[in-house]
Amino acid sequence: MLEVSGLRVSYGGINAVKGIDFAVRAGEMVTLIGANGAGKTTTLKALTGLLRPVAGAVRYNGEDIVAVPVYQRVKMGIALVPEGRGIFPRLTVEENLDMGGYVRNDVAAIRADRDHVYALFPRLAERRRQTGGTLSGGEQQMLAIGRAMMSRPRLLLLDEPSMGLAPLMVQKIFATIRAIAAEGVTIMLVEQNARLALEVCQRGYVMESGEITLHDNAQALLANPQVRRAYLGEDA
Amino acid sequence: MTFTDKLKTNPAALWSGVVLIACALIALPFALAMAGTTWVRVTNLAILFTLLALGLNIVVGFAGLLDLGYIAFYGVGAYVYALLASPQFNLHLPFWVILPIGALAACVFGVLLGAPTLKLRGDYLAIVTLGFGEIVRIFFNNLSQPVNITNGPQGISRIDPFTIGSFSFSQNEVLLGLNFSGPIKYYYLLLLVLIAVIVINLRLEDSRIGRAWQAIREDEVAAQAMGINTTRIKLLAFAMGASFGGVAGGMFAAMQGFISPESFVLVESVMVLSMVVLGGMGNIWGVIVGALLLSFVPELLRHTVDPLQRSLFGRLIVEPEVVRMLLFGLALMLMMLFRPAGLWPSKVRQRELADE
Amino acid sequence: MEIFLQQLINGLTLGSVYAVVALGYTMVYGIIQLINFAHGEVVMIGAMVAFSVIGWLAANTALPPLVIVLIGTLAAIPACVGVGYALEIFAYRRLRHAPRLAPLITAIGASIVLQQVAMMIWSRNPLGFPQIIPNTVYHLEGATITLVQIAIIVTSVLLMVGLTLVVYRTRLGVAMRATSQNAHIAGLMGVNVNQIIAATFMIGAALAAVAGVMVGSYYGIAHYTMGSLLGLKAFCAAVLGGIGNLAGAMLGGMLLGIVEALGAGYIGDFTNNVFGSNYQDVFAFLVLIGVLVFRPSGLLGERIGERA
Amino acid sequence: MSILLDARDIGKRFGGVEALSAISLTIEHGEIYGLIGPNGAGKTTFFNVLTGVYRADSGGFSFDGAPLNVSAPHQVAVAGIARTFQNIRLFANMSALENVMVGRHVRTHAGIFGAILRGAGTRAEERAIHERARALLDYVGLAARGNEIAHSLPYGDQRRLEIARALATDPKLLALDEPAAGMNATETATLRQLLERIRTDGTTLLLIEHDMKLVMGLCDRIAVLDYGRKIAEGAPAAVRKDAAVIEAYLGGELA
Amino acid sequence: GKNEPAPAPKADAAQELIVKIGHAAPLTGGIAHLGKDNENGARLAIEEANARNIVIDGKKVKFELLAEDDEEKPDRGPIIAQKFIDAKVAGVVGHLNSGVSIPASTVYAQAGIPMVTGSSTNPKLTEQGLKNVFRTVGRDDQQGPAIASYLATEYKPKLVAVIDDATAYGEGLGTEVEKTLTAAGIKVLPREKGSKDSRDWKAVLTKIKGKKPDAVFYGGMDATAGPLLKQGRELGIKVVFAFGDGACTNTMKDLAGDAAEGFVCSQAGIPVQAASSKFLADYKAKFNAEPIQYSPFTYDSTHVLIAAMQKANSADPAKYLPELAKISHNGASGKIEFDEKGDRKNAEMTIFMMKNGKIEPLAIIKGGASVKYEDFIKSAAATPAAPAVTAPEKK
Ligand SMILES: Nc1ncnc2c1ncn2[C@@H]1O[C@H](COP(=O)(O)OP(=O)(O)OP(=O)(O)O)[C@@H](O)[C@H]1O
Ligand SMILES: Nc1ncnc2c1ncn2[C@@H]1O[C@H](COP(=O)(O)OP(=O)(O)OP(=O)(O)O)[C@@H](O)[C@H]1O
Ligand SMILES: [Mg+2]
Ligand SMILES: [Mg+2]
Repeated sequence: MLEVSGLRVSYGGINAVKGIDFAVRAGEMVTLIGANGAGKTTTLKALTGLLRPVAGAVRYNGEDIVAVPVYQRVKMGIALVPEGRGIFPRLTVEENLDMGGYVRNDVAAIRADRDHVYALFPRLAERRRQTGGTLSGGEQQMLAIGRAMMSRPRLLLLDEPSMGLAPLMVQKIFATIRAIAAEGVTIMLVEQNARLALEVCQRGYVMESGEITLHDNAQALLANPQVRRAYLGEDA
Repeated sequence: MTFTDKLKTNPAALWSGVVLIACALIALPFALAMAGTTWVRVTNLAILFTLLALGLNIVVGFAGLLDLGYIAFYGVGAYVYALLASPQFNLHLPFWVILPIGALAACVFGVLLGAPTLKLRGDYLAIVTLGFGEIVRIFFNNLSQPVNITNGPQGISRIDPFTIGSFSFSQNEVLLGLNFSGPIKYYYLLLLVLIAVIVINLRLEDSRIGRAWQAIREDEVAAQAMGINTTRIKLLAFAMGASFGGVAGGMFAAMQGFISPESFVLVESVMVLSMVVLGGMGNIWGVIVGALLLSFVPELLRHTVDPLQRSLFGRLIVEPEVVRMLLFGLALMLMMLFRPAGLWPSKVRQRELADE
Repeated sequence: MEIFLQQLINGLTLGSVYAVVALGYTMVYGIIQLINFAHGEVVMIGAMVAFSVIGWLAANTALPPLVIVLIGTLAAIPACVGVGYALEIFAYRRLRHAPRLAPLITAIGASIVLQQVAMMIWSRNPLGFPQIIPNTVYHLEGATITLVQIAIIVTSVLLMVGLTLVVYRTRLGVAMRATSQNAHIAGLMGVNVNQIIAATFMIGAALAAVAGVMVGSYYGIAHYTMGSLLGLKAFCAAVLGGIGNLAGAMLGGMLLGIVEALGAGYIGDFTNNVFGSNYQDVFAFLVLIGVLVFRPSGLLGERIGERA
Repeated sequence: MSILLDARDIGKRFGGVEALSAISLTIEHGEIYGLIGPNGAGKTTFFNVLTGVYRADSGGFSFDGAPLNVSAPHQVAVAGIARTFQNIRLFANMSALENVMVGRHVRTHAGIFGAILRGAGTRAEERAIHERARALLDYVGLAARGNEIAHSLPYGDQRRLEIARALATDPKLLALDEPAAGMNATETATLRQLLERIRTDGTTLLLIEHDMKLVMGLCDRIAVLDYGRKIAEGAPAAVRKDAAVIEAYLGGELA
Repeated sequence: GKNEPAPAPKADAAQELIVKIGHAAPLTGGIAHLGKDNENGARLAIEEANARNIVIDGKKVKFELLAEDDEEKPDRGPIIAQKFIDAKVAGVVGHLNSGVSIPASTVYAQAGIPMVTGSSTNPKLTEQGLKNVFRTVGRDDQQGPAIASYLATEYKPKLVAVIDDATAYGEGLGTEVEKTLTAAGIKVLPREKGSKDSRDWKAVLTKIKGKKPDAVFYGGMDATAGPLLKQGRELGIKVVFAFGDGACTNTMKDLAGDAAEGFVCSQAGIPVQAASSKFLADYKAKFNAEPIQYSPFTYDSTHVLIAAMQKANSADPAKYLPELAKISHNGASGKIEFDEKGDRKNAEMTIFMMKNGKIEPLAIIKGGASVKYEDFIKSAAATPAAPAVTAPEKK
């Protein structure tokens, strides 16, 4: 479904992503882990078009989408839950969710999906008339995920969805991600909680200073002593 | 290693550079006078506006407070000078007494303006300062009734020039075979003030206060959490900026010999702000470049549009003033479009831009 | 009493003019936090185009006056929309991520250019706006109100209501608001940000065209410098009401108009003529400052719930 | 041990939302006190009230034996409380070193005239600020990154820089809002060492954190908030077994 | 200025004397139209002079006009002045605004260059004691009393409202009008003010309406006076409106429409219509426009300078300045002589009324006495028609 080759992204001369290749098959759950500043967020931004790569190709369903503008990629089914959540601070919770469904026209279905999100995150239902900016960190994260789901994506990119969430909520969100995947949505997950990420995903890529240094299935990575030392906090 | 670092490690080069620049600045008015004394006057006015721009830079560039009424402080300085050194009240105090009074008065106005409004952010502050500037101007324009203080729109004329003993800055004088005209004398005085103001600016920027200004600009909440009394520090910026304006105003009144409220209108505030922004907010050298450029470009156009048209087409196609204004407007746009952070931005502002 | 009523009518009319111009400011400001300082010039272009078209039609056709004015307005709208779009493309688009004050300078540059171009086209002279609508005067409890005044007040209220519906009830509106808060994220939601911003500029410019016709026909004058002061006052009105807020622009405009009228009308009487109508603007600005000191985001401005 | 911070009956509402209701707690000198609870429980709000960003609707604090009367946020720093922010709030375009130097503001004095005249006193103070800032960068492990611009630092480093900047104010109490958020397990372990060292060096810590491993391992005492109320308080071992806490917050612990 | 003759060939340079005359007025901004009008007046005079092949000091003179835009800005005044001085002009016509003329005048004074303004009416300009400053236009304190006494005698008001545009010109004029009226025992309401950009006068007018004055005077330009008059009538103020020269133009008809009918106004000097018909025709022919306001005066100012040079047989300012001070010249705006301050002696003032969309002269006021316009014209016709320019040989 997604094929990335030779992707290079830089910030005004600083190379953040230095020519990486990876692929995600339809219906798969793949995680990208790596230390702070490894280039994970940068990679996701390049996939959504927020950043223009210096070189490389991004194929989505076989089509090279490097030149496709951000808003059209959404229509093609790519959604991102951005790092830092990106809530519209002065739209209400409900309007934020509606924005998620901006590319869709089926009013009834949108309403149904909204109720689905509320069922998933009752806290959002309680706060539906409150503006996004006044939500707590965790509430905003729920909103960002809910909003991304509203576009009915086929490829959902998540950038550190567990960040700032209470343990109970992390469980809930991961369960939700699993459920979303079960509905056939392809998922690419960037996560600091590497253990959790590798537990839910089938495959994983490890990124270090802009390059992909390891790639394996999740179980193998969990067992990899190097990964255990660097990302799972074990003094193996 | 940057250029300045290199200079630091090579004091000989540094000093020869300084001496060279000093010589150039000292010789400049005579060179200009050869092209026409008008260029000396233009330069003087340009320096005056550079002083204003540097003052405003403290408020806008350092502390990040948008001020659209800055010209009011210039006006306060000018009126203080005019009232204390003209037939208006028959007072003729010497300039070295009045200039500090003018600076102080402007400073007080700065605090008066700042105190109630500093909580406002961005464009709201801009509008309030704009209003303040207009209020001050309206008072200049109307305080001829019921008691005549400012002489209203008629303005105050026959203002004393700067004099030290019998040495007057407005008279011609021949010294060592060189003709020191009034404008040339004022040039040297302005240059001295300008150097002082630059030094003050540089030192402020690189100080505890300067860092606090920058911190406030970056993130006010975080700055407060670091124990910075944001209200006080912002007021300080307003007060400092205002005093520079006050000094410039006093010099303007003396050089001009006549002032009226027309010189302190909103457009002038906008012009000074443009100098700061165009040159490169926050960077002293950039601001100077901006001020000089915006002062000289219209004059250069004034001197070139007409002859250029004649030499190109043999006659005037479009009236020169129209072309001048058109080119000026376009120049403003183009310079900003191609150097959005200003012609010579501060490192910090460059980063802010790269950030997006 | 009749004097007071008259002053209220005066203020309301003036306020309506401010309001329509302020709506244009607020639309653009709302979406990209940009003070479109050239907006006043767009109003001027609107007035000038209408001046020419109305003048020509009145001289060369026998159409009824109302139709002529309508055609004039309809001609001014595309002209202004064109100018507004051009401003967005040439003066602002490149600077969307530039430091906040950069577009201010291009706006000033654009104002100068627009003024000079207008001067070349329409001359330096103040132009008498064709007075073709019979200026019927109605009497109301001793006060007078003209047809044009009524038209102005009604139009501005209608425009405000219409715009509010657009912004709060339509997809375009939500997209505008989302773009205004975070353009990158709006893009991630599938919003074509450039298109939305351009649309906003064009709506603002269309409003400016209407305002230009209003001002021209109310005061009977069009001049290439007429936009600056009007633009400035209207911007103050927008800020007073809470910039970015449509109802705020309306309220701010009305309030500013009324404050100016009452200021001019009564300061003298209240201060025993020590201060007079010459302090009208002082009074207006003091009200503005007062409001902002107590409501730092304007009367109806959204207080941004900033979290630490 | 003596009481450093005593919060009594702190209440805070936002419109209809009761973000904090009658929260009382005490923090002792030298301890690490944890504040946990579900998202939206009111933890950050408690910080904001404590540090003067918001004004409490009811209740009050006493700090180091005296009532903490703040009319402006900066006075909190003067009193000796420093904080970090849940969404990092560095001075993004200043260098790491400059960020820490700003932290010294509250403990230094040079004013306008000092800056302009730049006498011996001012110069000595500037030198001291520099040295202290460098030392603090070294302390948090950023010695090599002093000249880098804050916003281009990796996330974890930004967190550490925020701590260094807060420490520069010589706080008695350092309040940290989710310092480990966005860090992986290995990085969190390093952070833990840093926090322990800060405590050993004499600064009391108040910590909001969702990383249970860190909280349980580091804190001496923990308070749990839920819907603006304190639902539990005590030693980590006791809190993690508390039924209400498990129900509201921990869930069936993570694998 | 599109049809300047091409620069003269080099060969003539030996016999030809180039004399530069500066002209400064705002050519951009709110009153640019008046500035251009002034410039046109001067330009016309220069062309006429060149056509007459004047000889000074044995050389054929070619006059050149250096026209500058002073932007209405006081701080541009000295710079433009210096530019003229650097360009070695023999004399200057201008500036338009008193606020610019005053700071510029001291610069001219230092260089000894004469300046003759055709439109700066503020008394202060010539009260500075400078020997080089002249004006061909009346002072505010001549014009104000003229229109005020006309109002007082013709309309016999008991209460007058005075409004101004808060500029040096408008306020100064308003003050003079007020003085004269008060001296005549007429009550004057507290002054009301707008600004030079005011379009909305309703509030001020409503207030005035409540006080029921018998006449309204406004000191300001036509661009503001037009809306004022229009709105005054809309509010139902039926009394007479009077204006100074700034609003004494036909443009008032365009701006105020039918409301314009019947207002009175004054102009310093004799009316444009009364200006020599030759001037009117030439202006129209050359610029394809009607003169707006002060162009007859700048035209005369230019001629006065040239006449003085001819008399002195020198274009050297130091030499011809004394001649300028005692010049007597029949210009487009009547006879021009200067008093010791440099003001125009016995400047005539004309009172106009808007009739059928055109301002028509009603009376000429000179030395405090009022003469009906028709009588003035008759008496003028009695004396042989004044040539536009004094012939140099008449000594
Ligand atoms: N706007 C920017 N300007 C300059 N450099 C940047 C910018 N954003 C990121 N970088 C740099 O690019 C590199 C990759 O950053 P990125 O945000 O992709 O990392 P990440 O893997 O997502 O890290 P984290 O876990 O902290 O989110 C880092 O070195 C970072 O400092
Ligand atoms: N300025 C505000 N206006 C309105 N409501 C607010 C405001 N600030 C906080 N709240 C509300 O108060 C509640 C507590 O928020 P707070 O940020 O303190 O939660 P928290 O415990 O820090 O959560 P998290 O762990 O997710 O950061 C939330 O429901 C939030 O929506
Ligand atoms: Mg990241
Ligand atoms: Mg929180």
